[in-house]
Amino acid sequence: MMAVASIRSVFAGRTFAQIGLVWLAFVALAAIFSPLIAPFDPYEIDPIARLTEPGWPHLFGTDHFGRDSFSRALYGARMTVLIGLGAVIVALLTGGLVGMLSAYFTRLGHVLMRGVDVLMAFPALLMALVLMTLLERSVMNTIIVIGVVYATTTARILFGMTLKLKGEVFVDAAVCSGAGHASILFRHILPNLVSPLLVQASFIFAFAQLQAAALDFLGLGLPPEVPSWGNMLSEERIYVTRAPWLLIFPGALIILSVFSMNLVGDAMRDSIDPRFKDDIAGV
Amino acid sequence: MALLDVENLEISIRFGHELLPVVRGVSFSVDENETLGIVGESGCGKSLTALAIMGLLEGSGVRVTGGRMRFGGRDLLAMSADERRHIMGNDMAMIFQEPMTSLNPVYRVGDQIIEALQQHRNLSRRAARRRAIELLDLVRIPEPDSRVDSFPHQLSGGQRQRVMIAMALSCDPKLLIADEPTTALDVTVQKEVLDLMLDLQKRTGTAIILISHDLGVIAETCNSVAVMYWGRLVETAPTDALFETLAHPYTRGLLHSIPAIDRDVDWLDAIPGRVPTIGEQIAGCPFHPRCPRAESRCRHEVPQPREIAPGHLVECHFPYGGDR
Amino acid sequence: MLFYTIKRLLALIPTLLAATMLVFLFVHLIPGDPASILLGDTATPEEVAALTRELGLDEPLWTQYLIWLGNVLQGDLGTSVFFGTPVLTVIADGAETSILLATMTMVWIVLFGVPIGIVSAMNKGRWIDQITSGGAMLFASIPTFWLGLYLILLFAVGLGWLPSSGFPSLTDTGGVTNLRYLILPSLTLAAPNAALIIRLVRASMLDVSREDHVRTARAKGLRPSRVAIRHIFRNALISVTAAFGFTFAALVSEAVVTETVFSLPGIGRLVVQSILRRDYPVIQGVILVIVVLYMFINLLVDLAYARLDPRISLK
Amino acid sequence: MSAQPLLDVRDLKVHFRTRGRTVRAVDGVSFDIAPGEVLGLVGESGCGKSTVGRALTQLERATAGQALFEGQDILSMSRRQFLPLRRHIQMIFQDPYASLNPRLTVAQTLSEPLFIHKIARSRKDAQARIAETLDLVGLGPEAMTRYPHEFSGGQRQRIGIARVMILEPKLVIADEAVSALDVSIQAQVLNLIKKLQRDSGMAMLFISHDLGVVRHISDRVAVMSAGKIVETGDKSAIFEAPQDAYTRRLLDSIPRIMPLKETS
Amino acid sequence: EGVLRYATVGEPPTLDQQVVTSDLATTIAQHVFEGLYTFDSSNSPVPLLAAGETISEDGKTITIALREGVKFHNGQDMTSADVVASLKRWGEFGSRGGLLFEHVESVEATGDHEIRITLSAPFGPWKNLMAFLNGGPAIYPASIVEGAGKEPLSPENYIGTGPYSFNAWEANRYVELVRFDDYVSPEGEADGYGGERVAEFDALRFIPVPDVGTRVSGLRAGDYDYAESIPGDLFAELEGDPNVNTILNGGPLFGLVFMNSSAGPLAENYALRRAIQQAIDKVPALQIAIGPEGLWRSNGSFLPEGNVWYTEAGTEAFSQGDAEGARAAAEAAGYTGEPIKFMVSTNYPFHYDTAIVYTKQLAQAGFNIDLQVYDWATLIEKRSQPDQWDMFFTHHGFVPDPILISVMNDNYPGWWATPEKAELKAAFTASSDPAERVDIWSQIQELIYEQVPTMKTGDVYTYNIASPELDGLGEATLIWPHFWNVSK
Ligand SMILES: Nc1ncnc2c1ncn2[C@@H]1O[C@H](COP(=O)(O)OP(=O)(O)OP(=O)(O)O)[C@@H](O)[C@H]1O
Ligand SMILES: Nc1ncnc2c1ncn2[C@@H]1O[C@H](COP(=O)(O)OP(=O)(O)OP(=O)(O)O)[C@@H](O)[C@H]1O
Ligand SMILES: [Mg+2]
Ligand SMILES: [Mg+2]
Repeated sequence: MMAVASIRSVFAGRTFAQIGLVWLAFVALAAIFSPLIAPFDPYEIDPIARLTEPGWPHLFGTDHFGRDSFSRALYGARMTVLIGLGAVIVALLTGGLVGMLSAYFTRLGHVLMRGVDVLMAFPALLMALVLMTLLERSVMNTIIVIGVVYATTTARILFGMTLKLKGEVFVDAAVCSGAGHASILFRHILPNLVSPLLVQASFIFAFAQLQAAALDFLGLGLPPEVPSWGNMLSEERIYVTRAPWLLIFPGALIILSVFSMNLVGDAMRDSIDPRFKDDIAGV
Repeated sequence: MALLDVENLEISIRFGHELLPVVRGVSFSVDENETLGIVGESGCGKSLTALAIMGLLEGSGVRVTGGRMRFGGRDLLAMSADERRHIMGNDMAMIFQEPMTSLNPVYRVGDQIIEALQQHRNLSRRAARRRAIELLDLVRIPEPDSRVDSFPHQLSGGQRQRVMIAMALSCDPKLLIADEPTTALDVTVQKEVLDLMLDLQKRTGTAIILISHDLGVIAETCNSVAVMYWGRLVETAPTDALFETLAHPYTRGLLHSIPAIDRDVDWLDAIPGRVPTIGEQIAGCPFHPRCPRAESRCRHEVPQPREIAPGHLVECHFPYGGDR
Repeated sequence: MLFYTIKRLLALIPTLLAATMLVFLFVHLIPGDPASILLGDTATPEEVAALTRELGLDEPLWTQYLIWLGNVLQGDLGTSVFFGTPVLTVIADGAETSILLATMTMVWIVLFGVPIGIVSAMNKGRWIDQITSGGAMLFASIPTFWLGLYLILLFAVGLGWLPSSGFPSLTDTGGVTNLRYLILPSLTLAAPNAALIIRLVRASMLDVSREDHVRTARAKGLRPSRVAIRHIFRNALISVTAAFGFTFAALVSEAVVTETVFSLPGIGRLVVQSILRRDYPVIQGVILVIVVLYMFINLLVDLAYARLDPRISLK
Repeated sequence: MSAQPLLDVRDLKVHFRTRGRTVRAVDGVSFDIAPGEVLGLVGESGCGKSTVGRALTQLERATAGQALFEGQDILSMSRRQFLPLRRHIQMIFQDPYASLNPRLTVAQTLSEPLFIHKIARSRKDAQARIAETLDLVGLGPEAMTRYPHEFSGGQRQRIGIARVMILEPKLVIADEAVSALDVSIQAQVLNLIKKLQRDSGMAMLFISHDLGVVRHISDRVAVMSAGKIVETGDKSAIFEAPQDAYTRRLLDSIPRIMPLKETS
Repeated sequence: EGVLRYATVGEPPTLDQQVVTSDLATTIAQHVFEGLYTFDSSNSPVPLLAAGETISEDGKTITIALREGVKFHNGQDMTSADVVASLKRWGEFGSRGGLLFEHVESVEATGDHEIRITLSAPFGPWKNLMAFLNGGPAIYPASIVEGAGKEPLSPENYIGTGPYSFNAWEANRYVELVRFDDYVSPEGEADGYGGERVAEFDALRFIPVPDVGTRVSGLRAGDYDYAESIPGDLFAELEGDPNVNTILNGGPLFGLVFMNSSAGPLAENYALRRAIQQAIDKVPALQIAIGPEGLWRSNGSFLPEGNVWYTEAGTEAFSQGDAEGARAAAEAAGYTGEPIKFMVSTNYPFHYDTAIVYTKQLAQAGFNIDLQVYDWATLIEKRSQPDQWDMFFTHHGFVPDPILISVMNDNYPGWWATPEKAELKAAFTASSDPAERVDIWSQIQELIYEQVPTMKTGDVYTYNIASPELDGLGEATLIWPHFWNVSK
């Protein structure tokens, strides 16, 4: 319906955001087609070809396992998307729902939001660290933990936004029409949260990458073998002088992607309903 | 020569790559001791006109794109930013519609008045404060000595608007522009504030431009009235003459749309249709699609201002009371 | 004000209780036990069991919790399993570094973030705005450890201007000049945070500049710079203050990565190391202290709000 | 006027507790409305007018008092019990911009009450009713598939009115239904409301601070001040011979256009 | 003169040498505490606090004379009372004390500076055990050690006889030792850990720098004088750097993959274990995990070439890399593809890297390996529960006597305690004839390759880096780097 038109209006005249969008499209394509494009198996170990410089056939060189960095980078796009989307989904499903319900059902909200307050007091990274040690290192667990970390902020934000919407006259009008709780929440309130949620999601998506990289760095993130940009950076970081390409390529990829996501988020934020501008955090 | 002379003022707004005119050739003048009322429906360009005169349009995507404005004989548009600022708040002051938000919530009202005083008058803080208290007293704020230290939120809407007036009057301006100064206030308070303004005018001789969408307010307070429709002044006249003749069909329609409080009518004589939006193209008289008197000429030919009586200008091919 | 503060402090108690319970639960759910780690590879199960008993880790969880809570209320956070010294001492040692680091970082943030944010807002849409806001966002997109790594390579290894790592404390030889050790880490930490503050200052300034009272200020004929600082920034400060507060709280704890990269003896690294060593009392202690700090800052932010925004009255 | 009023409000009180303070927004208000009658409710800003209207539609919980609608006390009903009555007690809101969900098309907005109250059985049935109602408020059927932001203020208020009229309610509470509109549009909408009210014979509680509008549309007028009703009476009585000092002050402050000349 | 700044990988749990086996602890503590014996550069035990010993004909009574005039850091003279008390605590509670004290009947003072140890039967490794400070019999004042139990000593009780005395332990910041001015050095030319010890520095500071990149950068930037545990891949680069000296460790460490002898599919199935062993080629893993050729050796002997204990017995099975053969062997052993849980920690990159390579190789041979990645602490907890794992990865430091190798301990996770092992182990400890002991050891090693309680992954020569300003470090470190006779 309005989707295409609104995307166009969001990005009109924003060259940087457009470039960001194009880059993200590349990332998405790489994520989808990595098995087809990747010249090598990203897990293929080759003790002879360790730490080769970028060139042909190893465009980004090889790491200390002799694995092809370019192929790993392509598969890394997959992890980027997976972590981003996963964290967004977990954060929105848990935090979002808690926030929305708390704002709508005031009494329930008193209890739930107290809990959120308690969790908010826990520093995000520390919480992630503790949770990660609780669990085995795996892609799934990393995603869940990062999602949970952002769930609290998301709950806060959605609480605020839902509260505002709940006070809107059209909600009163729906009540007067006899609409029930579910209808009001999901038919009247939720659709109005879509665009601010998208903005929020884009920031979560962006910062989840950095959070995941930080966890990788501390040795508590994805299993090190998994080809992700964060892993490529942290697993090969001792080679910063010995094999600089091992840090430069994935570093540039992370920065570029997070930057693009931020640009896109910013563009969307600027175009959304001013009612919600204050609420949306840069996370 | 009048204190303020506006000639053919044109203001445009940037929409994407286009510059669309919103105020499209407006001329009027005001002199000392005079109150000019500008009425018109929402969005017709009243506030933009006022802001253009004050010089507050800068940087909002809105620009003066034509016409001339002279204040005390000087060309406002030719002045540098510094010169403009020197006049702003000093010779020319403005009161805004929203008393609730037009004062900075974090500063005491006294300090906000003092700031205006110190900007243009070489006063010590102490003297400025004394003057601020005087001003608050002038606008009939009770206990000005202590109220000077209040924060805006501690005052009622009417009181805040009085503070705004005090601030506007602090440097004895020659021209006071009041943009819907009472719209947000309760009727009872509205009246007090308007009375206050007129009373002050009597003492200081300040020229006032009063902007309102309420014909009643205009009728009770102004010497002359300008009726604005879609960026044009369609009728300008001394108040009495205007209400006497109601020459422009729009002015007449407007008046008939208002349900009176002293009379029962069964049905209101509403103007059909709606106000055109910015950027809409209308050939001929902009009012013709809604006009009960429109004829084919109105569809093709833009009416020019006509003086149907001394000081009574109408932009209509077929005004009421005109030679039809 | 005092009354309000006391009231707020009392209101913190249930939150704190819940938080401590959560900390305790989390920490004890972590697999691995300190006894085996402490005793090393060659310990027999009997020895491990004995040490476990000695450390009181064989009691039911809730008993352990109550005992711990009781001690905490008496100001005793327990004894580090690893160091054998009181947790409070261990934390206090780390706190010096962390607080200095956070403070120094805040100095950069305020020094760079605020003026750049203001300039960028006042020049909205012009090239200077594009460069500063784009640059800010770019900095916010860099993984900290990556940035830290290159800063060390450039300024410590390459140019030799600044020390690469560690922080020998202000009481150590060198005294205040030891702050040199914190320059690179604080810059690393400041980069993403300053970027967020720049964006926030800019956005808040733009929001405020749309408010009616700014027009009033301009209508007084004030100079644009005065309008920007006294009227726009002063009001924007209200929403920026909270960000300052929470950034500071976050800096103390979330400097984990930076502290690891620069090998700083701060609280963040202490937690990571303690998690790896399963030093339960220290983990609990640190998280408790940080939660208290967070709540305390929360309170300070509210008090600051009341000072900055006269509309808010503390009752 | 029939013997039994349609709505009989007795000693309605609505108090709000905010930050330890109690705001007595409505503090003992009694009035009644007969079937087909329009009662105007006027008063200063903040005197509690809207709160009365909101309490009667259960958007706000009343603290005390009764409101008998056709003999049943609607204030003490639960949300569920009140549901069938909602059809008969409808509300028109002030802000035509805010009272329509921007994410729903006009048809979606209008069909919701139809299905909730089981007035329409099928989509087709609903479609027909919506077209009919839109016609009633002066909008074409092409409006159905459009979103609120595609309409002007006056048109939006017509949609708001359509949403109410589609249920054929017995009582409509109009809270500042025309205050946000420009004079020329306001006149159109006022005419429309008046016409619909007369044609359908519904009763109306017309809340407004604009005395002219109230006089124009009401049969009787109640004047409210600080949570209480200070004077009730026939509109000509109130406007021409106000008894209460507050009413008089209110009337005196209205600016008038003196040299008004009758036109042909 | 000056302070030596040593970048460590972390913090030691305690410096109490008797109870702790952490290498890092010994690196620090050897400057503070001394034992009766220590090792010279050929890894032979030489007297340190002892002046010499006499052994009775039957080999059961050992009389040790102590050096006179040795002072503790608290100013007291060291006497036989201190030594007896220390040995007794070590025997009862020390990590490696039990190995010796199983065979000890009594320890008593026979003079102010003489003690006598009576053994129940001759015990060959006694001197090596006494000389190995790590988990070994450090000598403490009797006043401190009497009544002390298994619990590590607390820092204020770190009182030894070494050239440096303990000064401060700032959690997370550093451990600091200062020169002990009343130190009485043993005589003779410095050789390995033996001979003269001169404390040249005012203080030694051991600073935890867990991130390896930071250790390297810090040393290059001049913030540290010495940094340990540097990845092999950086060796060439660092050796070429004139601002950095590389110092190899003489005693290699080696990875071990333990197999669960107590539960699970591998418990009693030696054939299956051999099949696993057969599948693995150790070289690629070493290449990947360590890097340059010089820093690793694909050596199947548990002790390195050149060492007296070196033997090739059984090592033909060490690194076959025979996927097809392994597949067949596994099938013959009744393996039907059930998952084999392989635990590895990421705290040590070389564990993880090796495990990854092995997993690949095993998969090629048809094994269904379930690689479980944990942090070290979790792994340690899990490995003590027999039902949680089938294989796990760990490493072992250099030890001077095979008896000290963890697999010899029946209680070590894996719980290898077959009758064959018990028999050989008994003979091994009973003998004190060096040649016979070497021979028995080779039989044990053969048994290890047959029953595969653990799988050696090859020798790893770690290296440390130092500032070129440090004098006296020598080419290589024996076991732990030491800083007496070293100056800046
Ligand atoms: N900064 C701006 N950017 C874009 N459009 C603007 C801006 N300011 C005003 N407009 C548009 O210009 C038109 C005239 O605005 P103006 O504020 O002068 O109306 P007005 O007559 O004062 O109306 P009201 O009675 O509602 O105050 C309106 O359609 C308005 O939407
Ligand atoms: N939800 C609420 N919580 C607290 N106070 C409220 C609430 N709703 C209304 N009030 C207060 O109740 C009083 C009456 O409000 P109400 O909106 O009914 O006035 P009104 O007569 O409709 O005013 P207006 O003409 O401005 O619409 C006001 O003082 C208002 O501040
Ligand atoms: Mg206006
Ligand atoms: Mg109201």
